Amino acid sequence: MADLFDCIISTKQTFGGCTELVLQNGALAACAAQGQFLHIQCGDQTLRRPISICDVAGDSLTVVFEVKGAGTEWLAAQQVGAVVNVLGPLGHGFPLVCGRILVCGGGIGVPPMLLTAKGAEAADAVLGFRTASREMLTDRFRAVCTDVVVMSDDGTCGKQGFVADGAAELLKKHTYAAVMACGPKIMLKTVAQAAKKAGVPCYVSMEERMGCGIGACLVCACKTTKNGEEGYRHVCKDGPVFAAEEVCWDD
Amino acid sequence: MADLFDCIISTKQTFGGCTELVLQNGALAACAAQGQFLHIQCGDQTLRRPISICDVAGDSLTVVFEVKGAGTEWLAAQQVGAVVNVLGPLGHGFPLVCGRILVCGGGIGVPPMLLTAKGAEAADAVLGFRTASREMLTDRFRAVCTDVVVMSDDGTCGKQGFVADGAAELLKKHTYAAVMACGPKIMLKTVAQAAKKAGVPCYVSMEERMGCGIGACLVCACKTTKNGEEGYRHVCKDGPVFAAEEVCWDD
Amino acid sequence: MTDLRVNLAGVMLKNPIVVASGTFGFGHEFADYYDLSELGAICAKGLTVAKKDGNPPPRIAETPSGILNSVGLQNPGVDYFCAHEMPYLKQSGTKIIANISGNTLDEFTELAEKVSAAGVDLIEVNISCPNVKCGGLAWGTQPESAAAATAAVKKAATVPVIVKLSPNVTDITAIARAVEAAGADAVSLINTILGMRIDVNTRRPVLRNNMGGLSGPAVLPVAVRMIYQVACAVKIPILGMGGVASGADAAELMLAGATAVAVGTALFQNPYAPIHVRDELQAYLEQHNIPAASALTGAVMPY
Amino acid sequence: MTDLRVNLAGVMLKNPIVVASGTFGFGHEFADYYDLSELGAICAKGLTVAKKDGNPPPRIAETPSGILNSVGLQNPGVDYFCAHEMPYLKQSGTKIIANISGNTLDEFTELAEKVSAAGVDLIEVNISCPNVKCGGLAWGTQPESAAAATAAVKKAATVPVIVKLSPNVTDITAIARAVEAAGADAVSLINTILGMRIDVNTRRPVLRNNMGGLSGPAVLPVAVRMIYQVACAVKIPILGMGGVASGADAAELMLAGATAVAVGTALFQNPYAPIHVRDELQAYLEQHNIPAASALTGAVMPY
Ligand SMILES: Cc1cc2nc3c(=O)[nH]c(=O)nc-3n(C[C@H](O)[C@H](O)[C@H](O)COP(=O)(O)OP(=O)(O)OC[C@H]3O[C@@H](n4cnc5c(N)ncnc54)[C@H](O)[C@@H]3O)c2cc1C
Ligand SMILES: Cc1cc2nc3c(=O)[nH]c(=O)nc-3n(C[C@H](O)[C@H](O)[C@H](O)COP(=O)(O)OP(=O)(O)OC[C@H]3O[C@@H](n4cnc5c(N)ncnc54)[C@H](O)[C@@H]3O)c2cc1C
Ligand SMILES: Cc1cc2nc3c(=O)[nH]c(=O)nc-3n(C[C@H](O)[C@H](O)[C@H](O)COP(=O)(O)O)c2cc1C
Ligand SMILES: Cc1cc2nc3c(=O)[nH]c(=O)nc-3n(C[C@H](O)[C@H](O)[C@H](O)COP(=O)(O)O)c2cc1C
Ligand code: FES
Ligand code: FES
Repeated sequence: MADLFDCIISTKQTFGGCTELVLQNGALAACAAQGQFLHIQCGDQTLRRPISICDVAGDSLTVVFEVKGAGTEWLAAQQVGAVVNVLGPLGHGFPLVCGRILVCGGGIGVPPMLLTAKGAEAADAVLGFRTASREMLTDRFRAVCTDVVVMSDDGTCGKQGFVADGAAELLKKHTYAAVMACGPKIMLKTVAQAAKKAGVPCYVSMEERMGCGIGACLVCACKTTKNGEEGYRHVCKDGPVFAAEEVCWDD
Repeated sequence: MADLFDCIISTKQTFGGCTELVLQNGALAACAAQGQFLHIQCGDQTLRRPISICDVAGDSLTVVFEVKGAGTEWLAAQQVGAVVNVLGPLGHGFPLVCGRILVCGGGIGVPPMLLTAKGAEAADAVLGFRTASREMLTDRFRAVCTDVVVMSDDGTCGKQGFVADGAAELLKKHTYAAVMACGPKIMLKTVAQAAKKAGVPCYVSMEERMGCGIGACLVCACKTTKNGEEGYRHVCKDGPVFAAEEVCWDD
Repeated sequence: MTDLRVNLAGVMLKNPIVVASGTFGFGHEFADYYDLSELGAICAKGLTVAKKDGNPPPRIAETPSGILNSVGLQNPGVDYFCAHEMPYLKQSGTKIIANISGNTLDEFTELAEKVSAAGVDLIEVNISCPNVKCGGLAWGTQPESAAAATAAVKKAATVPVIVKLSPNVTDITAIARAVEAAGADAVSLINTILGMRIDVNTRRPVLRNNMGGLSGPAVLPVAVRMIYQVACAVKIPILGMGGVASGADAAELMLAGATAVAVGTALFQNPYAPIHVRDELQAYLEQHNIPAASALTGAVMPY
Repeated sequence: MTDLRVNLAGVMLKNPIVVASGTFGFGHEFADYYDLSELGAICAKGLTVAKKDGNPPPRIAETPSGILNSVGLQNPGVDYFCAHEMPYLKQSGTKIIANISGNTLDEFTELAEKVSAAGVDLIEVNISCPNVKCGGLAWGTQPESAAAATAAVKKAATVPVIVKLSPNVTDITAIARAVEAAGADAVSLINTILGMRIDVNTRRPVLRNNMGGLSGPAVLPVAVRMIYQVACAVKIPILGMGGVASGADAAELMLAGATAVAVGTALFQNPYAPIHVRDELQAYLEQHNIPAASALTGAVMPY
């Protein structure tokens, strides 16, 4: 169950402009599920930072993140052996579905899709990057997916184009039980459109600034429609994963 | 001249309930004088912490301090090899006088008297501690002083009694050019009285909470009388060392 | 044995540590971490007559040692609260404070009646929310309107009434005296200080609502000052809050004049914060040989 | 080449970075660290007609991301300043702002005359010092008295007049509008927020004066909010301050509406702070291809 855990950093690498940390904590790893996130204390920042779980193996969890501001800068500066305090695993992740799924990741939205792909009966992946130097984790996706399509904005790796383009192509080729996506809002929206066109259920992982991370403070609002009623649900508890058709995209 | 300096901690020990750090910085060491202090950045505390210079040798400066709150706690947690940022050397220290001097230190006021004793033609010392487990640096004083009298509140080390008692005794035995003292205010006051009785000039190192450390913000006020006029002077710039007869003791 | 109990306007709390309105939801989320009966009281999320969606996101921004929020009183409405949240809260083993916000005096009356009937132990009247267009802060910046809201609630309430004061005023003692005269059984302070952050890269305010309320350790010295001022000005007890993150912080607010202390923003760094604050407060009392927490209230020795 | 110059009420500053009154003395101490001509302007320590000793120590307390001070306007008096400090400041190669504090309107007039005659470039009227018993904050909390002080200074001053506003008010725009109507050429904000700390071991306030003024990064979000509000309410330029510790902070205050920005408390951690802030601001402007610092003023895009 979600709780506070001290994790030791066991390995650290950088790739694709991101930092990967492997965190050791058996109790935490034991209850982590695909699409959930960790709320990480970064030095003495007033707020924790939400970072998705990229992978889980035995006693360890992997997170991959980009340095954006003071919090991620602190986290990226931690060395192997350091202890980081984590609240988690949090949130409502990607559903477990029967059958073949399509995972779509864009940029820093790529890492969380790895555990999701691994958990599926069968999976294909579309991974989008700005440019070749930002490409990451494609090997690990190839190890667990059947088809892996890499897209880039500038054509320097994989095919030039958007993730939704790649998704539309695969949706024509195969029959999927679901599409699961994480990335920039515009990517999620276009992937959701492609899935809808193909008549496949789509789940998307949303981002919003967070306070408590556990559903109590109501700051991480995301406008959704549920049972015909429009209103705010909360990324940290109701999400981060929502059914794409429930998300109000133009809010 | 005073400036900002990064210093590497080259050695660290604890004794008498205090932490001793030896800081490496040649430029800083080159301009440090007895009775001056360093304004040390302790982690991300809003304010620096003033700590007296205990000793200077070659490229290194020694500071000895007690953990009181968050700032000194941070400082005491730093390890050999860590870098601390120092503004200094600051303040107006003990004067250089010709002849034999008596240095008096009480508790955490003991360390700053070491460099002062070393700088004199000849020196005796009275060092006061609460109890035996707080005793410190007496060997180092013995190496540079003729008479070293240790006093303790509870008689567990040296003689039982106050620093002023020991000072009064030595003032009877020898002729001094000056008495120099650092310690709690009540000790400074009583030492100053003893010196006055003996007709010997006395200099005392005062403490006050500080902001800038360089004389600009006027927070570190100490009431003194100078040329007959009572008013606030500033511990960081006019002091920390003042002529004892100028200090308004009962303020 | 240290006696941690405190009497807040006639209601005995088993310890002085309360959780602040809006930072603890209706308690469910924290029950996964500890037994809610450990708390002195739970102050529930602010309620309005009708369900309220709150402001669009982003609703939170970080500031040095603090945060800004602009939730805007999102809540399911008082009826939902009474029907669906109170049954759970009632059996939580601690005292329940309802926090209510009206746009009109009639709404305050309605809210007070309904939460009283639902069995809350205390009512906190929010006349200080900076994040809503009508109501909220508008009530709390003038003695007259603050007194009017207090009187409306008092008339309808069957339990003691706490009025929550805003720090965004020239003279908080004037407001405190006005609500005391209007019958308030206690005051709570401080609500958040109005603030703003701008993202220098996008030139956009960080909050979609442009401004928001500042809370967290950054505001602690303002809370201490205002509690001290109000304690000197009124006789009714004070529920203190603003930046409390440790037992020492809680003791500081109590010394300034608070009878009990709420923990809010600190919950975002650590859901166990109120439990730690309580334990640290107890250790502080033991260390100083103070037999009862209540002895701290107003015990500062000013110069 | 980025143009860092800004025009503050008719006075051209070579860059927007000013040092805040009370945190820079009369400049001497910092001349050991850098050439004072690097600064946009120096705002000197607050002056009164007669020499003032200030409050007894301790005068400073630390708070989360901030400090409290209760210096209480210690200064050598305006005559000493004009005779002994102005000659030095005048040749420092930067603009000089005198900060003046009167107990009566006559004192404001006298102060304005004297510092004008001594050749300062601008006058800052302090109607917001929380640390003195008479004068100070008392002027700044009501539109009428704020306007009266402004008018008295304006009548006597031969240089542009900036009125320094207090954040300890319910509606800062009302005060800003009042001083604008009374002839102020600019406003500066924020002065310190009244706060207090208590030592839980001694039960004594940390400050001998019990209360003091809060400054430093903790107050930045309040400064941004008030600058934004005032910029929307008046046409005169704003000298912004409150918690600035980096070029991004300075840019944030400028986007909110400030023409120039003062650095105060940050000097206590680093005497080079204003130089670093200026360099970081310049780097920010270059990185965003903004040719002139003045383009930032009020350029926030509110929702
Ligand atoms: C559910 C979830 C999962 C995430 N997973 C990842 C991940 O796996 N890898 C990764 O690199 N990033 C991830 N992010 C984004 C990550 O949280 C932000 O990049 C990070 O919080 C920025 O912190 P900072 O201190 O570096 O930046 P600052 O801008 O200094 O942060 C200031 C405040 O804004 C918040 N904030 C800033 N950007 C975001 C954002 N995009 N989303 C939410 N809050 C933000 C911070 O948490 C902090 O409270 C995720 C966000 C969410 C909501
Ligand atoms: C000129 C001078 C020289 C000093 N030399 C030494 C020394 O060599 N060894 C040593 O152990 N101590 C020395 N002190 C005292 C030392 O500065 C304080 O113990 C230290 O600042 C406490 O910081 P803190 O964060 O641990 O405590 P906190 O109480 O958390 O500090 C809070 C604030 O109060 C200030 N403060 C607290 N106590 C004092 C104090 N006694 N004097 C001045 N400011 C204080 C801190 O600097 C800080 O700004 C000296 C003080 C002065 C003025
Ligand atoms: C996210 C958030 C939501 C809040 N919602 C309410 C509310 O609904 N009603 C209310 O009276 N105060 C509300 N507050 C104010 C807090 O109850 C408290 O007064 C304030 O945050 C100061 O305490 P703190 O610094 O410990 O958080 C809210 C504060 C936060 C941070
Ligand atoms: C020690 C100290 C002394 C101050 N003295 C004065 C003063 O004499 N006159 C004045 O108008 N403001 C004075 N101020 C207020 C500052 O000029 C400034 O408005 C405030 O500190 C906010 O800026 P900061 O957060 O950058 O320090 C003083 C502030 C401090 C910290
Ligand atoms: S972050 Fe608190 S409810 Fe989501
Ligand atoms: S600390 Fe600023 S004048 Fe002494």
